Amino acid sequence: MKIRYFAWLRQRTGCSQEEVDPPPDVTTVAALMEWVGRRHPRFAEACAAKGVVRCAINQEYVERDATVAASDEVAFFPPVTGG
Amino acid sequence: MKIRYFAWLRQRTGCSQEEVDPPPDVTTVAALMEWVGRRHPRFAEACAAKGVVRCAINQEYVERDATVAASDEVAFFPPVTGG
Amino acid sequence: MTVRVQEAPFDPGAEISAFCSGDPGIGGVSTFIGLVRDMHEGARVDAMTLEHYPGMTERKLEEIEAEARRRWPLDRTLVIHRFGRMLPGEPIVLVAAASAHRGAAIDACTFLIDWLKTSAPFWKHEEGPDGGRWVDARESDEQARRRWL
Amino acid sequence: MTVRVQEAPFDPGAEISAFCSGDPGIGGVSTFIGLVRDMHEGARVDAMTLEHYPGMTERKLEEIEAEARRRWPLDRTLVIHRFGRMLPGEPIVLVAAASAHRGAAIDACTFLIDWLKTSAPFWKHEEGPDGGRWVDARESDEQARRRWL
Repeated sequence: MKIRYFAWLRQRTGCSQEEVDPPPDVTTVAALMEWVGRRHPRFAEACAAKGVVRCAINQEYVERDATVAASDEVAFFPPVTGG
Repeated sequence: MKIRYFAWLRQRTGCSQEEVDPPPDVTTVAALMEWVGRRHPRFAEACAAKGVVRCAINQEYVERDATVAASDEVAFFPPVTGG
Repeated sequence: MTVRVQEAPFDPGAEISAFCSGDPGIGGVSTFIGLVRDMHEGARVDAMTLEHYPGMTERKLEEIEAEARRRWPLDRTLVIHRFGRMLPGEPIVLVAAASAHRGAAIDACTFLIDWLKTSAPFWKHEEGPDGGRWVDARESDEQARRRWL
Repeated sequence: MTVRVQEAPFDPGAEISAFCSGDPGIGGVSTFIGLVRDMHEGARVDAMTLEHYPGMTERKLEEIEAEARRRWPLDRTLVIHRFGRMLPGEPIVLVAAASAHRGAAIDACTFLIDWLKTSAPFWKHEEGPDGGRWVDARESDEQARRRWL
């Protein structure tokens, strides 16, 4: 599974993307966020603040209950501020 | 008094502006329109149709009951269609 | 704050580039450009002539612009309106509003064109295959104006 | 229907002049230009860097544009959005919508920028006298988006 991090979340994980292989019980975005939080404690801090971490799977916005698969590109980022 | 006509009202009076000297009892826009209608019968026709003839005195929109004076520049025109 | 009423064509892009430049306090610029269409109510339009009331036109446009600046915090405003004869595709009017934030710029620009349409003394005369005709005022323009009352 | 996501600067006026030209069926063109401001919430801004999500950005902008074209009868639409580092006064984004009538052009343009602000994956990082900081999302942008739901 490929995970990408953007903006200040990228600064918290220290990497813009990584290839990971989470255990089989990590099947949802919520579970993946917990698992990633164990790898990157400062990511876990951000997740503790409500509404701050957004997720996309294969470049589509998803909620916490969305299913993740090994072949997915998952992205975590703060609320967007373009325009 | 100077009267100016615009757009198809100008075509009905046959002139774009004229200097006139209406009698002293012509003190309102409504009275002036009647008086002008006697000079220009096709102007009177237009006035018979409701809401079609607009008036400005000294370049400000006015209603039928506004007062006209000999020194005024009065203009008659259809609803505006710019932009 | 600029109002120009002119017979000469203008280049909307060149005007807008100049309008956007030179003030780094501006965060948003909203513009509207009105152009001569080649069709109107199903009939071909070969040319359009805009008659106006010189003097009153400038006065009304300046009033409209002043009203926009009373209502919104604007850094700049611009109104350019042509008169005379023009061909399909040519710009007739450009309105623009600049502000620190986009909401004010967008609302002011919409206000400027809605208000201008119903109070600036211009009259459109179209030439087509069946000769010339004066364009009628549209009720939808009055409705657009009333949104701002 | 055009979406461009690019690092290079662009000239909004040149883009708009081209956008207005060549289709005499267009009666109204509405545009919005967003620019880098030299102040933000009272603090000086020396430069801004826009990070984006390559691929998803283009996809989202194309969805936004397609949605605008579903909602309004548009002849043309244009979205140009920069990424990378830029200085105060530089254009960040241009959206434009062209239609036979002004109401559709204005509403579509406002929709495009409101929707883009809340769904295109861009993140602003500002440099100022106290170093760098990430710009927070604004509740007013969410409110602007909800007008169109």
